[in-house]
Amino acid sequence: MVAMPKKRRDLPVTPLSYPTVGSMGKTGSWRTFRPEVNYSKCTRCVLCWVFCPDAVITRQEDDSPKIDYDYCKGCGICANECPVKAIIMVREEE
Amino acid sequence: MLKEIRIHGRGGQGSVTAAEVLAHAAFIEGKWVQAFPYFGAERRGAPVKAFARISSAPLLVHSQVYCPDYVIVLDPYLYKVVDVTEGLKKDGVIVMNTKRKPGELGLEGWRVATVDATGIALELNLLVAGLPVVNSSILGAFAKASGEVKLESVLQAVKETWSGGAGEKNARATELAYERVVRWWDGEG
Amino acid sequence: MTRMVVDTANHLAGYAAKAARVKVVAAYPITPQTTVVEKIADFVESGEMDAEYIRVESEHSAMVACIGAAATGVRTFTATSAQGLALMHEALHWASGSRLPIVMAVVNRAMGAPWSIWPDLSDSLSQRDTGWIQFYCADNQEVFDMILQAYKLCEDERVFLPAMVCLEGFILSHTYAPAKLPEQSKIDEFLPPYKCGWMLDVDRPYSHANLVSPEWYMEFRFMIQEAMENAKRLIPQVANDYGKRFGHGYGGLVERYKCDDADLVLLTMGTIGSDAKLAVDKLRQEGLKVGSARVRVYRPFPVEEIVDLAKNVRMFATIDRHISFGMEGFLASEVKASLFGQKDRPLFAGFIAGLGGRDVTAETVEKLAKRSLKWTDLGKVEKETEWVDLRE
Amino acid sequence: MVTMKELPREEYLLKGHAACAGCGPAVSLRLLFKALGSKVFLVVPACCTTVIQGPYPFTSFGVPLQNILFESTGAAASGVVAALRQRRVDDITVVGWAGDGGTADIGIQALSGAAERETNFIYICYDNEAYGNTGMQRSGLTPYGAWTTTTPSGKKERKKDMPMIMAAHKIPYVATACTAFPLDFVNKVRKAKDIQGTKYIHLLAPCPTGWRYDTGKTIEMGRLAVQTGLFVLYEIENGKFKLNPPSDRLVDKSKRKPVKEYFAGQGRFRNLTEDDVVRIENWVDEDWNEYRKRAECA
Repeated sequence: MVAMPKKRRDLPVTPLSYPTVGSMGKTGSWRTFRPEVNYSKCTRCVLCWVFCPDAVITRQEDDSPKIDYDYCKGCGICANECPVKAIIMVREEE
Repeated sequence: MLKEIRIHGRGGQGSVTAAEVLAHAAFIEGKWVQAFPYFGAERRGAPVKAFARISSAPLLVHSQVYCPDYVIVLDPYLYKVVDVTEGLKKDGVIVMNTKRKPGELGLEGWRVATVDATGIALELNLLVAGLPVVNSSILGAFAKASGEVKLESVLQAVKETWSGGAGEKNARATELAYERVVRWWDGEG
Repeated sequence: MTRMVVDTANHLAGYAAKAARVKVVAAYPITPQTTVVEKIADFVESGEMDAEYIRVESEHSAMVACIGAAATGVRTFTATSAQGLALMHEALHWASGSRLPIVMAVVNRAMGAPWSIWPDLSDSLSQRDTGWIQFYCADNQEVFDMILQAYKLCEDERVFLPAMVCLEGFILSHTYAPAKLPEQSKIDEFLPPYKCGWMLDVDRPYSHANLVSPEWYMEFRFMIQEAMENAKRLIPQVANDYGKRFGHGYGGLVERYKCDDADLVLLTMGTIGSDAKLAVDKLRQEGLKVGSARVRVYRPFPVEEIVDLAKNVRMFATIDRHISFGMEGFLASEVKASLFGQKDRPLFAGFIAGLGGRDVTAETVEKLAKRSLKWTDLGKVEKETEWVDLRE
Repeated sequence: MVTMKELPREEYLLKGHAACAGCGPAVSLRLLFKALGSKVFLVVPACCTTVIQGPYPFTSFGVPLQNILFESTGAAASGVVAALRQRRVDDITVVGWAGDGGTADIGIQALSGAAERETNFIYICYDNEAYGNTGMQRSGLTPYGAWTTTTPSGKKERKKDMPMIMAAHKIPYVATACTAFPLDFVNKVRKAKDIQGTKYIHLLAPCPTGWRYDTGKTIEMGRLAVQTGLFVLYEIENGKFKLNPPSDRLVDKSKRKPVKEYFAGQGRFRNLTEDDVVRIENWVDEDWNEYRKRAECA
């Protein structure tokens, strides 16, 4: 994790930015609908993982998807692309 | 002592190279030198000018040459369209590639040295793109007529500029011009 | 062994790039810069120079290719003139903001319209605020020396900025004159391998120059200003080091000539500063107390040197080969700004001369000096900005 | 040919980045790194990817990334490639990653120069058919009829044929790809990696923000673009043209879906008239005649 500079002397000579998970913060807060996986329907085809723009789906040991809700923006591509409709978009709870 | 030289030629005749070879020859003798073209676009065939300065002290001057001590004319017909005497010092010398005498060139009253550099080039078959090369030979004539540089220095500079056979041929032209130049004010003519 | 050569300033710029062991050259041809890159092309093709010469399709790309190469960890060089430099403008900011020590020869040429291929300083001076160090040369030797010194300075971690080494088109670029070339092994000792504050690296990946919010942008700008101040301090040191090693060489911020007891000091940049010495000698022979000072470094501007120079002088006159339309010559403005806080300021006159290649001779300078001396005696300047030899 | 499951699990576009929800280019960036791994220098001009990185001192990219001026991707890559060669480094792939404006409009000169110089790099134009980063203004790659903020009633001119412009440079590899066909894209990038010289990949990357469709439909839009024959998947390797699946099955017009299906799903085409649709259909037919001839020649 990159530390936020506090003083001028913390700065590099020119802006160099280091790889960070959450460079834009916890983008899960952007979501209106959340994808939910029905693991009994899931065929482990990994398409949801391939097409996720936000790299928030990881392939588990058995190739089933695991969604990181801290960063998932809720775009719905995974639900739209799932060939067996094992992912559905549900409204975020208040 | 500062000596300023102006060279008149046509684009493609190697006026700038002549100025550089001359400066190089003087440099070999330990002088401070400059050589530069008339600042502008050079076009093949059109009248062009180049300049050289030879000095015993470092050169601070960077302006163009307005009152030369010497004028070198590479082209025998140029005097008809260009005033080669412009700004030339009263006791200045004109070194010209021509078969004619000063009286036939309208240069009465000036110290004129002539040499048939074109003839030398044809004699030696010293041609580039079908045209006689006169810039190396005229410097031999200049060395003799002016006494500002030694023939050996010019020959060395010529050989450093053109390598191999071309260098030898150019150097031969320089030598021939040195031998054949006529200084009309010495009563040689 | 130091070697003497006779060659044009443009070719000497090529020799300097080779001597600096530049690894990537990216350039686009423009009169009167062309012979710089032709020389380098010869060196690269003959194998005398172990470098890549990228024959880019524009000056903008020339500067960006240098940025890409410098960011990938190698020493870079380019050269341009006038419109080419103007086309680079955007990338000049990117180079300094990226803190890459790129060195560029600027062969000064007047800006169009109308077309002009002749020299004045309007091309490089109008790049004043791009964060580039700017050196101005007065002869061929200085061009060679300053390119090497520029690398040494720019790659110092206290600086890490790019630099322009400016030389006037034709007056220097195409003028063949003697220069000393030091031995390569000694140059290598003076100028160690390329150093930069950062470079692209797969083992330590980062994004360079992504979006910086208002929270931090200003600090990065301040660091460039600090680097410029550091450069001002280091330029004389680099020059001293160079002089000691090679027994010759230009350096320093301002070159003073017979200024110690002078009533009038003529302030110049570039080759006019050389001809001004001839004028000063002539005037001194007439018993007139005139000196000249050539501003060699325009950015960072040598404010302290100007203040120091002003101490015992009754009058300053600047000769600008440039005009900032709607104001005056850049040198005039900078000199006056430098002196604003001083109590006893000398009288001041600014002359605009030599635009678009109009010749400025020692006689011209002498004439300006005499006019200025008249004003010195009067205690009053009759015309603060005057265009020299302007037709009625 | 790689399969979906064979794609590596490593991510070099890190989660929590700043792309819009449903961003086609973001999907494509993940695929790019799955094709190349981490030994990549990325050169990125002003474009959406500038923003996707997030602000200093953070970046969502796990590979070295040089941000560079809008019009200069080809030139910057030329410098990087030359420097790497001087440093005798030969295991790093240099990738120029630029949007449609940065490629076909302001950046075409630098790209053309780099290609003519046979610069050894992969250039990928991720085409979302407008200036997305500045809020969807028309570019030279915006298609006929599409709404943008600077063509409020729809663009009146056709899209430039950028991949064919690059093919005219006689570079060794030109290919088209689309976010909706990930394996095709990955295979093309991997193929390009092993070819010496300039490689150009034109990637259609749907953009929900600019094209005005639901964020979940990014892949669907890409698929329709190809299935209707509006966007064609092909590669030109050493001058040899080849249609790739599924475009290779679409020479026969009856196999192509009606273009209307593609337009209907996108708000940006809401101003298209029936005449416009007919005109576009005719253009598609003309284009396919050309593709058919090229495919037959090869």
